[in-house]
Parts: sequence; C-alpha cells; structure tokens
Amino acid sequence: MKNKVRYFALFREQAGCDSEIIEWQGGTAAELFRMMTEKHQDLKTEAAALVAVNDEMSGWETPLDDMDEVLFFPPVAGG
Amino acid sequence: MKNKVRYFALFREQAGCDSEIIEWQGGTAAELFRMMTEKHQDLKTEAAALVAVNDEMSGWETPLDDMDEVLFFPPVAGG
Amino acid sequence: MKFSVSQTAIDVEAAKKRVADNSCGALVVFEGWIRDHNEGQAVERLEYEVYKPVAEKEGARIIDEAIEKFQVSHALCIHREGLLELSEVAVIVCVSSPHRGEAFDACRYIIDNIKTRLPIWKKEHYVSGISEWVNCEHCAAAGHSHRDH
Amino acid sequence: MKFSVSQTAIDVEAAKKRVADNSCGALVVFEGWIRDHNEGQAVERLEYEVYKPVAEKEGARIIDEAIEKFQVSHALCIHREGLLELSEVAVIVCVSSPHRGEAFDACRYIIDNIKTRLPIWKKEHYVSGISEWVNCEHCAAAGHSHRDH
Repeated sequence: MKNKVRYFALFREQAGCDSEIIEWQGGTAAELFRMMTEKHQDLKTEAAALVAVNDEMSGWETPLDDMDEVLFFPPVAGG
Repeated sequence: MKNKVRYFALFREQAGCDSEIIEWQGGTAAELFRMMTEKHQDLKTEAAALVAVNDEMSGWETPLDDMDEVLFFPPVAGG
Repeated sequence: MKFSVSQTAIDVEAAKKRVADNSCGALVVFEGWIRDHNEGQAVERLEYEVYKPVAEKEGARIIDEAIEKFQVSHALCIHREGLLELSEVAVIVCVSSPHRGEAFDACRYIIDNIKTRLPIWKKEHYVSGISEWVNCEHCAAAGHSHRDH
Repeated sequence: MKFSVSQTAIDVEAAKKRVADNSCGALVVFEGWIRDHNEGQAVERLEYEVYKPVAEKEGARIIDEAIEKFQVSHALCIHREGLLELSEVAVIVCVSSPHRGEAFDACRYIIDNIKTRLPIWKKEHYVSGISEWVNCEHCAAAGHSHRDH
C-alpha cells in the first residue's frame, strides 16, 4: 500500500525532507516510523513523539489504511 | 484603664457610632467586645470577626494595655 | 508598593508592566469583577470600605509570604475602594516567575488571603433597593453553603 | 474561535474582552513570555512552528474539555507562530467564571494541555549563535530534571 509521510520540526531536519510517498506492505504507524529511521540515518525514535493520521491525532499502534497521510510529530513544546 | 474603640462597616452600623472612649477595669479584646455588645443592643458577636490593636492585627485573647486603640472588624469580604 | 488601595479605576496594563521581567516565562493575572448577581439577588453596584492603615500593612505581608513560599519573581495586588459599577475591576493580582506552576500557586495564595485577612468590607446595592454587607468567604469557612467569589 | 494561532502580536486586551461577562466575578489570565535564558543558555529570539490543521482542532478540544470539566463560563487561547523577540507574549489563556477556583483550575488545565498535546515546536536561537529545538515538557514528564515553563 501507499502512504504519504510528513515530517515536522526536528524530524524534518533529521529526515532531510518535508514529506515523501512510501510504498510498503502496510502495518502500524510505529512500524512505518521504524522503517523510516532505517531509511534516514539521522531520524531517531523519541519516546514523546506523537502521530496524527489524516489530520487527526492517532495512536502509534493503530493500523494504517492505504492512502492515509501520516504525520510524525517530534516531542512538542508549545507555550 | 482607658481604651479607644473603633467600629467598621456592619459593626459601625450596629453600634451606631464610629468610635468611643471606654473606661473599664481592663482585660482582653474579647472581653471588651462583649462589654460593648451589652452597651449597644444591635452589636452582635460574629465568629469570623477580627481585631486589631494600634493598627496591627491581634488576637481576641491578647490582654489590652491602657490607651491601646482597639479596632473591631466585622467579617471581611475583600475581592 | 506591592499592595495598594485605589479610589479610581485600576490600570491593569500598568500593573502588568510592573511585574514584567525578561527572566520570567510566566505571568498569571487574577481580576475580580463586580458580578450582576449574588446569592440570587440582582446587584446594581457595590461599595468597598477599606481600613487602609491595616490593609496596606497586611496586604504587603501576604505578598511577601507568597514570594517567599513559592519563590516567584514579582507579585502585586491592587484593591479598589469606594463605589463601583457592574463589571468594574474590584481587585487585581499579578504574579510573574520563570515557570508557570509557582505563578499560579502564588496568585491563588494572594487572592485567597486578601479575601480573608484584610479589613475590607463589601456592601452590595441590589436592584431591589436593598443594600447589604456581604461576608460570604467566612460563611463558607464556617461550613455554610455559599461559595467563594 | 476558542483556540487560534496568530502570526502577529497577541492583543491581550481584545482577548480579555472576549471572555468578559457581567455574570462572572473572576478572570484568570495566563501569559507565556519569551524568557532571556533556558537551560543555562542566553536566548536571543525564538521561533514557533505550528501545524495548524491539527493544532486548531486539538486546541479547541482542550478548551471544550476545560469548560466541561470545571464548568467555567468562557475560555480561549491564542498561540503565536513564527519568529518572536524577547519578552513577547508567546501564548495567552483567558478564563472567566462566576467564582475564582474554577477559573484558576481551568486556566491551568488549558495551558498544561496546550503545552503537551498540540503540534507546536519551539526553536531557540541563542546569543552564542547556536539554535536548538526545545522539548523540555517531555523531558520533565520522563523524569529528567528540567522544569515546566
């Protein structure tokens, strides 16, 4: 299946890009992120990272659907 | 001994005066107030009333000195 | 002065400037407004009587306690006296500190104590024509059903 | 909008007016200011990146939660994005309610959740020339020694 992945803030710098289209066998957001850390050497797992799917906050263990847009948020720091 | 007594807000209305000079045998602020409730029929004891002596907050059981100015504060309601 | 009594409208912006500090990341402000009702009665306006010599001393003491207890950078309180109309600011507390937790705690400590320790009395003038001295904080402390304002 | 993102200076007075209400006796305002230091480094200016589509939705949700949970009358939050200079207001939360306890609790709930749930990132530019993404709230949650801001 295909997913669009978007990176923000620190993750964008680590991945070296804003977004990319990934074709893969499918799975959870956590599995997709892990795959991306293998693709991008500098991209590191962060315990406090958050994930959103199609502009809604989601969970790392929620299975993704084909064409879902997956947003990887590094630890947030508003305020 | 002699003490000047001052009344505020509700107590002033109940006592019917701002202040008065009392000559008495001496004692605590609580005893003086009790005496005043006998003098002024409408003046009523209030559990949350406060007392100050010579412009410093004080306790009801502190013995008064001659010439102390005693301030009777009905329950406060700032803010 | 950390605590002051004002006969005219409180200048909230000026008060905030007095606690501004580049080393502070947090400002917490409490404003007490004149409500249009209390205990089921429609309020028209309100009158504060303040015995200044004691209020000023005790008010400054409360603020020093808060600064010491919560280690905040700056704190102040201004309380109105005299006649106030609906929606006027009756009291303002401003607290600044590097971090927000202390600023919230100190602000609340100050207003809670200002309301129970200072010789300030509030007379409410109701739309019905009646007026009455208010002392709900203490009713509350004594276990009555009134809530804090 | 109860939660909004602003690219220009936050108008604090206008925000307060939006929660004003004659039936409310209490206003609690939190302002987050840009501090001149963080983790021992001198800060020159700061940059906020906000992912608006999610921040706006989740921000409105947090405010609704606070209103529901603490039964306050009105609440709003405005967060800056882009480049900010020292002492600028980065975020403001305003809460009004009949009584003060709920207003304090709701204000704190909102800022605590805004800081941990919204896709907002802060890059600090230090006087030393270095710049760095900041994520202290989470360090704190993970038991590190950083404190909340």
